[in-house]
Amino acid sequence: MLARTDADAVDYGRLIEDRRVHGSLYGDARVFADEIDRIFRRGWVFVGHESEVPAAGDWVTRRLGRAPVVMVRAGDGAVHVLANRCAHRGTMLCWQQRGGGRKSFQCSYHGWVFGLDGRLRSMPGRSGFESAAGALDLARPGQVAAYQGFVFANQSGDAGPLDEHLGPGGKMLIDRAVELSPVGRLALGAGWIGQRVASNWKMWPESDNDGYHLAIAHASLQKAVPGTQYEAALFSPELDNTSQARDHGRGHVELELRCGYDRELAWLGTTRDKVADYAAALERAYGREAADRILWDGPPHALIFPNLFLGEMNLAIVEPVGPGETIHYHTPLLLGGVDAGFNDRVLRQSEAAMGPASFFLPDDAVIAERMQQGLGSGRGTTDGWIDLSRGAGRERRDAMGRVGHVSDETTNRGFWQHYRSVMTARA
Amino acid sequence: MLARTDADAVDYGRLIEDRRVHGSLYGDARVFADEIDRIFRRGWVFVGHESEVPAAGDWVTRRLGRAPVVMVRAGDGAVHVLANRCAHRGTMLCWQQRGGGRKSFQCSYHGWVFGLDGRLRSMPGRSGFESAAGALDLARPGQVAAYQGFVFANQSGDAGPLDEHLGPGGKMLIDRAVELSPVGRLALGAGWIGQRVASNWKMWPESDNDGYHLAIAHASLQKAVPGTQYEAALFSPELDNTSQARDHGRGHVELELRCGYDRELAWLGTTRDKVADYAAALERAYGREAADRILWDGPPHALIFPNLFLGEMNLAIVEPVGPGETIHYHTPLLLGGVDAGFNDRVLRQSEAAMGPASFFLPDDAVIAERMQQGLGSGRGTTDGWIDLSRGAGRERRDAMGRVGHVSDETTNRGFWQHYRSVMTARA
Amino acid sequence: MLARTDADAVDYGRLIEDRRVHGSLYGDARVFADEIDRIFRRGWVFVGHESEVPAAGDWVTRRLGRAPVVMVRAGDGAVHVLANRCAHRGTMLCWQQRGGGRKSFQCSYHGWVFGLDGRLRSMPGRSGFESAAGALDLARPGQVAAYQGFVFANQSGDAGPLDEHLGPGGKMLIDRAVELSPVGRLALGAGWIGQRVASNWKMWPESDNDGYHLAIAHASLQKAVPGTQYEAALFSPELDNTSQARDHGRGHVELELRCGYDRELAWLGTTRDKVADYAAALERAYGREAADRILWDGPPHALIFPNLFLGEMNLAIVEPVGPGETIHYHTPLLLGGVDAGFNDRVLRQSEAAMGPASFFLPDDAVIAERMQQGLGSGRGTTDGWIDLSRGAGRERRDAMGRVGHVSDETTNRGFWQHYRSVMTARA
Amino acid sequence: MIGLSAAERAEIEAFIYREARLADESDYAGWEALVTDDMHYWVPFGPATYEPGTRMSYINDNRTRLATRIRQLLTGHRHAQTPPSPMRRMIANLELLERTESEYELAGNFTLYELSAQATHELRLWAGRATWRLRRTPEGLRLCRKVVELVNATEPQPTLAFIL
Amino acid sequence: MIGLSAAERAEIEAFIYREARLADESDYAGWEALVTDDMHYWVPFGPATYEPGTRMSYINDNRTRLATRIRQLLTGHRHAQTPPSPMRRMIANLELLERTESEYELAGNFTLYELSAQATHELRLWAGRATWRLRRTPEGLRLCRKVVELVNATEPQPTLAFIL
Amino acid sequence: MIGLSAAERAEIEAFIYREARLADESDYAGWEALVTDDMHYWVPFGPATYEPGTRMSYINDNRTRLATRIRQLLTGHRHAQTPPSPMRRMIANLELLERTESEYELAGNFTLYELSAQATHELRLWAGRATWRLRRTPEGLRLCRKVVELVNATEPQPTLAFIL
Ligand code: FES
Ligand code: FES
Ligand code: FES
Ligand SMILES: [Fe+3]
Ligand SMILES: [Fe+3]
Ligand SMILES: [Fe+3]
Repeated sequence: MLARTDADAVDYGRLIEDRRVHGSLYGDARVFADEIDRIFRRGWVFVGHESEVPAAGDWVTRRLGRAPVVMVRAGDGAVHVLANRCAHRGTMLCWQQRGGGRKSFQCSYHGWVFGLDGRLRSMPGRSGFESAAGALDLARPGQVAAYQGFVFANQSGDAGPLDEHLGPGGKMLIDRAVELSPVGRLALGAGWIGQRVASNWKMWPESDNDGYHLAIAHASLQKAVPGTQYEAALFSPELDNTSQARDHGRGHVELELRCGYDRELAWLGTTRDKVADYAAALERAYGREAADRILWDGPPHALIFPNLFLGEMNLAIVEPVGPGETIHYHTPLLLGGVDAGFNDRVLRQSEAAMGPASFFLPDDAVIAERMQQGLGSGRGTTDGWIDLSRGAGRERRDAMGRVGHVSDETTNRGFWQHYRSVMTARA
Repeated sequence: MLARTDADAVDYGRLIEDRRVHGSLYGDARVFADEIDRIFRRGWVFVGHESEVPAAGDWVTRRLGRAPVVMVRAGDGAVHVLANRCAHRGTMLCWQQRGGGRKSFQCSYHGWVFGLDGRLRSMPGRSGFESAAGALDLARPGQVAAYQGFVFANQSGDAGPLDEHLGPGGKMLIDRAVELSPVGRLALGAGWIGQRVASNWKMWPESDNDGYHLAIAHASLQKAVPGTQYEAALFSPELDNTSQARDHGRGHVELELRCGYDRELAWLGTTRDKVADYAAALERAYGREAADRILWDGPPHALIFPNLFLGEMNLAIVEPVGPGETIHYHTPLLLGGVDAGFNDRVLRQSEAAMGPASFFLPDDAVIAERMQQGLGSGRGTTDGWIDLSRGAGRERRDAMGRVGHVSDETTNRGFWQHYRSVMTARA
Repeated sequence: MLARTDADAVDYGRLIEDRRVHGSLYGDARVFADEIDRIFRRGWVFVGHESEVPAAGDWVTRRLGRAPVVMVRAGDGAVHVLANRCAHRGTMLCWQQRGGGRKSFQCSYHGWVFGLDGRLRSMPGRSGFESAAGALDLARPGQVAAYQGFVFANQSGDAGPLDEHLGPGGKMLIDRAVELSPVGRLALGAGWIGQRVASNWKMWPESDNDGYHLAIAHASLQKAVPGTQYEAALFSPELDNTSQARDHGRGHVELELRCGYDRELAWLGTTRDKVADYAAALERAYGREAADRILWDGPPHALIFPNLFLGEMNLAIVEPVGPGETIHYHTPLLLGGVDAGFNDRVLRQSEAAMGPASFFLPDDAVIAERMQQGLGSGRGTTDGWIDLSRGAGRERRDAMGRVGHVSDETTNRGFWQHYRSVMTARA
Repeated sequence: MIGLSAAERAEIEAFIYREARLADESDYAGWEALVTDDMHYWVPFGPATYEPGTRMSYINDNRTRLATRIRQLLTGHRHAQTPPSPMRRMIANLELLERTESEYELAGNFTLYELSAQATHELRLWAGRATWRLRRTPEGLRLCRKVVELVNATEPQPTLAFIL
Repeated sequence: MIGLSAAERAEIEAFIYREARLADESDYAGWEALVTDDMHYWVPFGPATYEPGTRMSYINDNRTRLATRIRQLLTGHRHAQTPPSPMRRMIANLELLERTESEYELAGNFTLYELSAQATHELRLWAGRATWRLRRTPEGLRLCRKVVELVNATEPQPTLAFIL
Repeated sequence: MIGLSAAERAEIEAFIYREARLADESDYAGWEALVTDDMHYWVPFGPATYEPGTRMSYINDNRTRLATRIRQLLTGHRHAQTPPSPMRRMIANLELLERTESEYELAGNFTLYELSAQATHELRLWAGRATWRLRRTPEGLRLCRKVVELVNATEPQPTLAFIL
């Protein structure tokens, strides 16, 4: 809304080449402001999953970029995404991560009451107001839509249909996560753990989907816990490893581990006899063949651009805070229609894999911080370029998009090419 | 002084409408810089009251916007406002809140000595200097003037006379504060308590003069301490309440509580027999009728634009620190010519009403912080508008200006319209 | 690299006059960014001394402006200055102050290995890469050169020869430091102590070379430790004092204390009989006359523009962190070819003179912070000018440049005039 | 502490830690049960070297005002403590200043960590020196005076709507 | 602490301070020698008022996972602790919560200073309440349960790759 | 502390807390009266694992230099401590490291809060480990060595013109 000419506009076309990008994109305040506007305000971003608010009156708070919203289930079962900002004078309405049992939201400043659908219900001293009904309801993003319970929003309202944003690749990835449930439902009720990192947000779409760093960055895990699912699919030597890196287009990228697994249920670190009930439920639901496939394939390891990481049995949200500050939130991918023991196992695995005290993410976080430091923390300048060329020459295309070796930067290139198209198209 | 074109100028005319203002005005760094320049450097701001420096050599430090000054009483009794910055190399001269007994200010870097009138008195190694006398005196604001002991300054020197800035409304408000003293003098010696708040400074002119929020924002006070002065004048239901909101023009706005009081001395939470000496002194000084009026009316509850809050038996200063950081200072309105018991009572009331641990201000502060969070803390962007329409339709004009119901946003509209005129006129 | 027009360019020619400079130059974020670019990126800056990395595999980390580099000695004895940033994705390679025993640098992200000369040696999964050899070596500054073991670098590569930057004055100053060693070698192995100061970096070139502040700013030292070397050369009254302030051009300025000393070895606070071995070694090396001169003159007290302070028996580096934040590092000027007792004495003196807990620097630091506060901490604005006129009228020229009384601002004027020429020429 | 038996020391420490824990957990009813009817609670502006009431203090509560403070907190509408701040206090360097027949006066330094959960979600740090005056009553030890001198008491403070 | 003899108190304090010092100095082998085979180490998200495993915790280590954690730290390749963070812990307000024939349960508040030496070089501050359950074994006191509730446990945390 | 009688413990704690209080209140004359003639005061750069004097330390005061330091502070012209910083120290986790016939060596962790009242008005936090060597003299306990290892001693420090 503030007037701004383009005198000091950033030339994204020049800073992002096919095989390298400029380091200044990670630390500059103007770039960050542009991203918040062009990607997080004018594009689709993931908000939350409907199963996080199972009952009427349940709510969670989130950010669309930096703009605070609340996702809430109304009495009629509808899930709304509302500005977390009173329609009167802007006071934040909900200041906790989550809650439940609400019939309405009351503002602490002058006591206006809003329904769970955002409608202004009442205000003290009604006679002082003349505004038309509806003019003082809570603001909401221009577009809100859900796919398989995954709620996305776009603030500006002109980002085109969600279906187009997800594309066949994005939907397929989400489908693969949901299909792990014999009843086709997720049940994300275990809460989100946040990790604060002194790096730019883009380190996370990158490293979450980087198949090249495992053997070095996570060497301590490999040594301390030999025999994880990643042994064959990610740790094994380049030329033995049959996992793939995929660019599904629109910024959605994947490390396709299922082609690298050496056994079924590798992704859960278990065997069929240990989760016999689950396997049986899948078979009942989908038939033997599909169940076998699901038990082999497991969940996707993929980015839904820009902020949702389908991290195998975790979901993660990347929240940009500032040019050099990001929060990486995750929750275990708990499933509907499975026995409690199965979900316990997922939760235990999630505690081990992600979060500030886990066995994986701390190393990624420190490396992201080192990368931020290396590139200049926003206070200085750098002339460095970031190389993205790995595997560019051996990449191929198939029906789903571009595909490379799992250790290739096909994923990063996919991310950056979409980033470039968004940042230049919405200039 | 730094060259700056208007390529990225903010269009204040567009962001401030009569009945609403844009939320970005509370968090943007450029807006804050403009305010520091146009309001706090090129306009009149309150510095302090002469009674804070009763004796020669007494001094207090303040900020004009962000520029540090010292207000000091010289040996001849004159009160000076001086740049708190050595004329040689800029070293701050006084780094405490207040002090006394000074004959001069000596700089800690090279030892230059300045008189309490800012004149350079001496320097080590005089022979190294050739500058003309006076060229190296302490800088001072372009204009300094006092009204009833209230000292105001304008840095740029071209803000017109103070008399014009205060206008009849501003002077009347100050007169009403001073007239509480039987001898027409204030004695502000109890010190200032500062509260640091993570909000923009404008939340404070707004909320300090908002008659609509009491019953909700201060509900806990109403419950814990029933029967305060605010019961009739502010807490009572909209249509029973006869207090008024006033716009005196030039940004000076008032909640006129005297028309809502249901008894005399409500503003002191007491009755005439408890302060018989004070009442008698008033009567002696002003006559019976005037004394009765004063005992009923009590002190003003008003803003002198931009930074002085006449907060009933308190004075408050709003100090902008950054787009999302403000300090709210207050001191009790101690009176000259009254018995010590009276001023003790005022001080006790002040400890209860204002400051970080008081019964009122903490709730306002947390709400201001929620408002800042809701509007975006300067790191993000918001598309939200702030509604200011309450009572716009039932407002009327009288000889003193616009007047509305005490719960109406007449005060906020008055603030913002003046803000708009200043921010656009001094662009 | 980020596009930037000059719409909001700062007019340095106007803000820097011959006898005064504008206070806004100390706190403005744009000025700081310009300095990082024009002075610290496009000019020569001091990196470190070769004797800090005596053995192959020894390294220290530094900043060129804000850009992290590592200075390392390779197996062939060559000293390299390399970007401390992996050539792949920018991850910082060394995150400690110093270390040794390295054969190579391995990146923690994907494991690339770089030689001590910055050449890419190996990477996991080599078959994924097609880049030409050399394209993925560590970046290095455009120019790196050493004079007497003092290593300087220029990032942009177009700053002309180091020889020209140092000029005869800079080289003479360095020569005088080195010549203190009977073998003409320094041995800077005692480590650097850093002091973090809430001031702009320019307070340090100024105050480190300000001969006017001693008697006031360091009065406590003079009282607590009467009879130091500074008694005659700096503390004594203006007209008794024969020390000189010098501007050698190119921003290199000096307090020439040797002409003010009242005895030989004043600079070491000792007498010849206490350091007989050292005196004898000098005599053996340089002959009696030269040794006598060295024992009288002692080390230089001078700035090598912009960041190296030859602080008598200390070396100091000024590291700009932000407009209002600086680190002042120092290490004792330990000499090669002297007995251990001599260097112990130098180290003990250094602990007393510099660093956060020393007898001198804390007072300078607090004064620098007061200066920053007086001028406005970057959040506000100031209209103040800084006076630099002292002694301008009695200054003279000799073969080495301009020379004034030690208490005159000849040094500051020299610094600022060079600053102005750099800031305007590289606009 | 010199001047106290081991049992007294244990008793006094237990009392002070309990008082701190109740404050940590915003258990105001429990906390109030520990204080006497003539309790004085003072948080001066700067060092406690002036007479309270002669110039401004952050807090200068006689028993009545302290009761009001707690009553306000317990209304459930004190926005500045909605929700109550999670807090933890650390008490160290306890010294016995005075003992009389029935009272002990102790001083020590403290740190208080507060998560400002109402809006900013910052972790705030409050630090300084506290003086406790304890009285031996038939119900056990009770607190009759508490003075809290913040290290930075001369600087503007953030919201302080709880009991230090 | 009330309920303990002076000797018990000294012994327990010494144990707890020793545990803290070993953790401060990243002496994981030494630290691990202090714990029992059924050790449970829990860092809940928010207060420890839920059953671990029913929702996400920062850490919820049974003995096996704790061993893995230490094994990972000792590989020498744990980047998040390369180099190990210099740390110092402060423990205060110790209270005895329970004692049985063979076990003591204590709680106290703590501060932990950590220099994040791996990248940002910030001094980080961790604060909260810790509960220790100690068991008397033939080898002396051993730690069988440690629960650490961070004051700001509901907020996003920086990397926590060491043992609290 | 194990190895000390309750009375010794009380005496030593009282000494250490008193030393801290005198330092807190910038009572340098009082503080200096607590130290021996051979006092050594050391604030190393990094851990105290090197010989002082062999590389740079923040402070490495023999008794003479310590006297100079105090003399400078007492001149009234030490700008870096004008006015003196309000301070409060917290000492915790005290352990007895060694006792000889006449000396005790103790170590503990500390936090020091300092209001930098001279210019920036920040609340600064200093934290680390301190080692005290106390000697029993005819005048009572005296401090003959103090070593202060800051947690972040390898990082640039703000002005440190007082005694830690
Ligand atoms: S701001 Fe929400 S009711 Fe006024
Ligand atoms: S700066 Fe004040 S005397 Fe020089
Ligand atoms: S970033 Fe260094 S190896 Fe990839
Ligand atoms: Fe990873
Ligand atoms: Fe209010
Ligand atoms: Fe100096």
